[in-house]
Amino acid sequence: MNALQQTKYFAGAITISLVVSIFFLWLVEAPLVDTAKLLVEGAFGTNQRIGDTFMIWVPLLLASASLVVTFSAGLWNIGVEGQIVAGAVAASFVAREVQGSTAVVLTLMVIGGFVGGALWGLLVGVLRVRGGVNEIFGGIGLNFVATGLIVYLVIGPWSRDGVASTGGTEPFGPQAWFPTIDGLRVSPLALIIAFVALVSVMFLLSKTHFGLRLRATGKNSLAANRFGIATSRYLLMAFIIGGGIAGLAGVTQAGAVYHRLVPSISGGYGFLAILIVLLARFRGLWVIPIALFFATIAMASFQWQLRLGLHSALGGVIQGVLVLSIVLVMGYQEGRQHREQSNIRGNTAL
Amino acid sequence: MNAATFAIIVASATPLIFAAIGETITEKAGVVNLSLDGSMLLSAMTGFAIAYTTGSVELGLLAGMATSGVVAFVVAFGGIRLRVNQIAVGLILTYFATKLSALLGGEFVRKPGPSVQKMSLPVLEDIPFFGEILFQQNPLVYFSFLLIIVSFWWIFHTRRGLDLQAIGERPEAAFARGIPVNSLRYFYTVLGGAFVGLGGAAFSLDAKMGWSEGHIANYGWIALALVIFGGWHPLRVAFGCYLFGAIQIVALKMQPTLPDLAQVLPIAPFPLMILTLVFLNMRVVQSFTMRFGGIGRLIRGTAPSALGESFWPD
Amino acid sequence: MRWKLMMLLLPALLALGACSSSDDTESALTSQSAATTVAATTVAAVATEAPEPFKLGLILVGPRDDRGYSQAHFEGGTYAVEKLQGELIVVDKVNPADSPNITIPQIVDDMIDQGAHLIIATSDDMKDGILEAAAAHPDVPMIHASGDSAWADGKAYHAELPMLGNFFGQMEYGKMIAGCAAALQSDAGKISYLGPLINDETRRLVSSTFLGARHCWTEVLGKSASDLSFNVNWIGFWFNIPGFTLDPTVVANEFFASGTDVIISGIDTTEAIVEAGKKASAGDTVWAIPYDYEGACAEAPTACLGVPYFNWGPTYLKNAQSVIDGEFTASFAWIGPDWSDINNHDTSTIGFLKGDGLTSANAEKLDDFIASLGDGSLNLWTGPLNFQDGSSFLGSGVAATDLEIWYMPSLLEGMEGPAE
Amino acid sequence: MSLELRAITKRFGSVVANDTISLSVGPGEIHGLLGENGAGKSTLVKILSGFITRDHGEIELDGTKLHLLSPNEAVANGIGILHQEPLVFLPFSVVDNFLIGSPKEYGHAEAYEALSRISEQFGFDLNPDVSASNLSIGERQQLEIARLLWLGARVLILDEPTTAISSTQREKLFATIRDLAGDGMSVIFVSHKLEEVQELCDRVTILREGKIAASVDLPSPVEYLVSKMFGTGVLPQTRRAKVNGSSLLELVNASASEQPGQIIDANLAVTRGQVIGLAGLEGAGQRTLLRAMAGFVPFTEGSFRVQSAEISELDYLDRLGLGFYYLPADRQREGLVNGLSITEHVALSVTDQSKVIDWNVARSEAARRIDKFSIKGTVESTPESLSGGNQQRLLLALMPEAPLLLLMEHPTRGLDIESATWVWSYLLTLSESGTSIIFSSSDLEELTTYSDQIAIFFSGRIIDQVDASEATVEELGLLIGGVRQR
Repeated sequence: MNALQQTKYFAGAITISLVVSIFFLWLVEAPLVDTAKLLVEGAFGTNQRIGDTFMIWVPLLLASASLVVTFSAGLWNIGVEGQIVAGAVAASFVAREVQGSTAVVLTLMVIGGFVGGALWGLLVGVLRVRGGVNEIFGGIGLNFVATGLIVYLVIGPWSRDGVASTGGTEPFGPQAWFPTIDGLRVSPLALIIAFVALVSVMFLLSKTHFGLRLRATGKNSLAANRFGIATSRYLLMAFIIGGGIAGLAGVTQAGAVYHRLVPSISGGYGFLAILIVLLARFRGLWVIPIALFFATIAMASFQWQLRLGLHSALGGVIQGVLVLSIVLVMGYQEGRQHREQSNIRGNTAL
Repeated sequence: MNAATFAIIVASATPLIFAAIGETITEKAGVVNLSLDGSMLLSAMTGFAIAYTTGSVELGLLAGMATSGVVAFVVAFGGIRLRVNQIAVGLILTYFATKLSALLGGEFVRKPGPSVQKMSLPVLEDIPFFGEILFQQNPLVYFSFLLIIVSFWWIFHTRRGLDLQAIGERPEAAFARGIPVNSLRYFYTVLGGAFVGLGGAAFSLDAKMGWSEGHIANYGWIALALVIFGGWHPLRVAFGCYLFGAIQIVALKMQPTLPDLAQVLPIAPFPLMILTLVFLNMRVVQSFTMRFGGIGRLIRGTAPSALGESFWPD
Repeated sequence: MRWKLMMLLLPALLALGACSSSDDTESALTSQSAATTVAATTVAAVATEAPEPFKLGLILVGPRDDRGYSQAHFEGGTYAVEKLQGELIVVDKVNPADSPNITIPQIVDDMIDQGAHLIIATSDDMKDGILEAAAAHPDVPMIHASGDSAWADGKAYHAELPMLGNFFGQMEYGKMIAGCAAALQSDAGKISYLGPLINDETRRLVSSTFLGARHCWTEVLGKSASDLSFNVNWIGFWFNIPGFTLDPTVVANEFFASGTDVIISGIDTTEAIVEAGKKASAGDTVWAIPYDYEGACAEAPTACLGVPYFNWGPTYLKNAQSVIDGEFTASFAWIGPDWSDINNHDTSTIGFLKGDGLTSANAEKLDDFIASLGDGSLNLWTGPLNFQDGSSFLGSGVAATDLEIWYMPSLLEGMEGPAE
Repeated sequence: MSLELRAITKRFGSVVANDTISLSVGPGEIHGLLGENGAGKSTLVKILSGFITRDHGEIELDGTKLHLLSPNEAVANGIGILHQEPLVFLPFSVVDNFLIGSPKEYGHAEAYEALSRISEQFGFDLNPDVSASNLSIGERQQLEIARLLWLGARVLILDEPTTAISSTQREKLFATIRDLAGDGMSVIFVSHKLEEVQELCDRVTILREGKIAASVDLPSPVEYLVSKMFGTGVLPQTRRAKVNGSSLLELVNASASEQPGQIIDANLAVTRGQVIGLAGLEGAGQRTLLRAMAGFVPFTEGSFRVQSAEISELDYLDRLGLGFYYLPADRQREGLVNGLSITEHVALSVTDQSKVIDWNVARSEAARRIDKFSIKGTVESTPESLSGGNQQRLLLALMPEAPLLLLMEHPTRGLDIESATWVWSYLLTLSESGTSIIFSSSDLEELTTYSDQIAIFFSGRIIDQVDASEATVEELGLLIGGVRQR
């Protein structure tokens, strides 16, 4: 009965978001049919576009995988943006400083990016566990600090000769570019990294003792402690793993997309991934199609702008409508369920 | 720095003060409205659009207030009635409102429109030095002074203010004492949201006239950080706003000598917020500030205990 | 547009009651850019004869309606396709902050998909991307405006890209005129320059501004060079990106607070003139000189001393025509004004439109200055000129070469502000 | 004033928290409401405070029927409740606390005046300007009482007011209560402390499992009251052989304190396989002892040795490694993780060194334990879907096979008879195989039936230790009530 009810609510939420989205399309005078057609064509119309869609998919998958880890531990890791940036900075450092074959440089970039993101995540974790700074505000703060760091590097020590611009650094040498398949821009290596990361996260959480303990900590840290789990250590581990995976998104952004360090290297994907994970209700498997859908909308937004002259923010509005209606409606459904349960237990406030 | 520079600091901090004090009021009631950056943008857009269309700055400001008031209502409705996590709703609304402001504001980008006019206050403006800083400004700036004082007075020196603090501190106890917790939370969330919206509109109609995408320059996030830096105390929050304005000016002045660092200084509120929290959470500091009453509270600046937690009496 | 409906959406109107004002108060200030509010990218035209009209792809760094650099390009493109009865394909806001998931090669691919015959990347920031795209499509005509990849004598010549051309306007003249106008009108002799990022281009432009200002301050007004203060602050990018750049509004305000009475803008957007207008309407005697876009003074006409602007139309048209004629090859063009009438829309790439703020006496002096630039009697890039650090740039009587100007390595003596 | 409750009934799901509770309190009467935790006292208090609404029943104050749909209404009708944790807002000053929530439009001046007037009347020493966080619990209660009187309370209900206050403060509180009753106020004194009810109240109503077990005038014999408060006779009488195991652990002159609760100067020796019951009224120290032995509360004094090794410095995780195990009373909050299935709980509990879980093994292990422990559920069931009995079985199922020492709070509280019987037969098997068990209980029969030794707690001290085979329920009741007889 519960599942049926849930499905009913879910269908309702989808309907609401569709209606509202169509209203917005109508408002900006978007031709509905063409808009819908371009949604598919824009993302999958040509091989090149499929490749480009996958290119957006990669950081979304990575950032979402990162968030699945931290959310499982009961943490609101809004600092994911900063962890992406830290990963990109570390990878850029490798790309700029290390001479060697592509294999060596890329391997070091991946390792460096993971470590960079992990350290940045750990900082949020330590602030939370030892400094008493809630991870939400610590995370937001460190996002901006990371941006400050990248701006400083780009305009200062890593600036181009004679140039002081926040536009970005000099492109990396070719050994630091992720290899691509002929004619496409997407790097299969980046896709592989993203999938390996996501699958590892799903494996970690569902198949390992570590993951189970992490989830127990997230759901009820007091009871988890009674099972002999050193909960604060697990929280820190969640930040390290989550941060590291977010850092990988920074690596692919720097090494496979921009081929240089730019201040907006995270592309807002961390923030978008929060919406994806909320929509996926923190389940790794659901992240895959939802992230793909979000990538599709991002690609379509570009085509809508290019071919229909629609505003580039349209896609974002539709994403927002979708997530807002689903989270509100499903939250309401869950709240009701919760209330019924709390009544059963006679568990009242005071 | 001369008086004119201080006057700029005061003027440029004004939108931030509306937003940060608005959020302070909301958070005092125990609700966290994380949508600030988005709702300020949306308010900046509607405020400008309405003022541009009607030619009335006043209507624009009201429209801005109403816009963020509605966004705040969604946060409250989601958090209180629908029992959805306030953080989640806030983050989603941030994204949604940001994109919506860009989409709907497309037609108003960089159009010259009406703005709040300067209005020096007679007599007061002639006070040496301070007259120029404080009283050769515009009505919005004066209103921000008023808001700082009134919100401080309301929160800490009135009966209703006590109730406000009580529902953010121990909602179940407040409820047991007969305070309608959730109704008041709705009220203060929307009220705080309206001030946030005024901050947005103050941007597009005064501090940075006109509308363009991302117009409010992260001020929503900065306001959120300043609420924490300010320890949920209107006076300290306001101080934080002015400090931020001053840091920006310092950044400019530093550019010739330390150009790299100057570029980075605008993010200063965030590390400041974090360091402040870490500092105040240190045991030594806590026990030290506990010894002082009002001053201690000003320094200590603890979050309302029930911040972000929904209260369900049944 | 259904924007009145949009208003209904806005809770604002819930508070205000019904919206009374139904007529669109499109002001005179904005009427000239009606196209900018139209979202459709296809600007022209009735394709009567040619089955396939000429398609021009235009990549803009900022919004097409930024009242600055990007709008100037957009209108240049519009001009060209109207003349050719062609189509314009525009992607704007192409910068990592606004469009994180779009890269230049991606846009170029798509424009080629759509049948673009010529693609113009308009910003310095697009250098790496357009080089990558040109390498991927070596036979598609492309132009990187402001770049130097096709300049055989330049430092970054890419001989292997035969279809990637460059052009740029000699804005140095526009800037000299702007500098002169500022010096003529300034009472305090305190001129501040709101700079974007620091590179060769911006160094030579700000230096030109300084040369114009110093010339008119000392030679036209006969004042002492030491009484003229010329100060530069850089925001870090071509326009404001919150969090990444300094806020130009704050910078402009601080300029005024520290005694500046004329701000010359070097950034793509209009913050300087907006702030000057605000100050002026509050009774202060301050002015600003915006940049890039002919209509920029409209933001605050009385506070505007004039605007040096790009009139890209003729250049676009010429290049488009050469593509149509099959004659396009990569070339480097650094195009000066049409001195016979710098404000001729059909001939002059660089223009200067005097603003309402300039007194008529000063306007006359400025005309004389422009004339002397035009007839070659005055070359401000002539020695003796020293760099900021006192080292010699040009010996006495030596005129700078194009290379020396283009790759301006530092700022000039007498200017304050960082050079790199 | 007189308060009359008629057949108040409140259900939470299948649990009847208040089953047709009727009582009346006349003017000047101090009426005790006595019962163990979970007897239904706090539900009744919440109904009277308007916090929750009753399903059935009537409330009358001086002959007027009250709806009491909200706390507001309760306050307005003159029902004043002193909650167990006083409704004080710690960051605020005393006078601000005095004002919060007041429906009156008084300003600070009136508040100062009223506070000092009431303080003087009852001999309270409340500085209006200090922060409430500086007040002791007793002073916070005084503040609350003053506030309730100021608001015009006609009936005063005190919910467990003595839990966290010193004896001098308690004397002061009782004096105040007597003064108020002397003025004609109706008072309901809710407590699980028998001796206090005896000392203070004119009449007592005893609740057990949501029902009225007795309602008598005081004084009344202690053993009668205890027998009404505590359950008896639900468990089978399975006397067990006395064990003579080797010495396992020793607690010498140990003290510890937490909020709330303390133990002072406790001595306890446990041998292998021994079962020790901790008897006492709620809050007398049994819980603190169990938590201190488990490692959640540090010993401030004394020594705690296991097989002669001093372990008082070790924390919970270390002691877990030694073979200690702790089962809390609040099984859902502290014991089980809602949202995780039984299989996942099983996987969580195994001290398997491998990194990867073999879910097939875990599932079959879970199925085995479900079977062995007769849990009504599947391997996919989550704790929140299980009944209390099955939750307790699950907790036992998750325990390592043979712990060295099992510390357990209320092994059978809230359990049906079948589960309770099952639990004890399992625990006794454990003890026979060498596990020592220390448990607390408020069921005297349970204590005498299953323990080898019973330690009796009173006010934080172990006042006596008796051989269970020689103890009777009646004797135990007297000892718990603080009446020394032996």
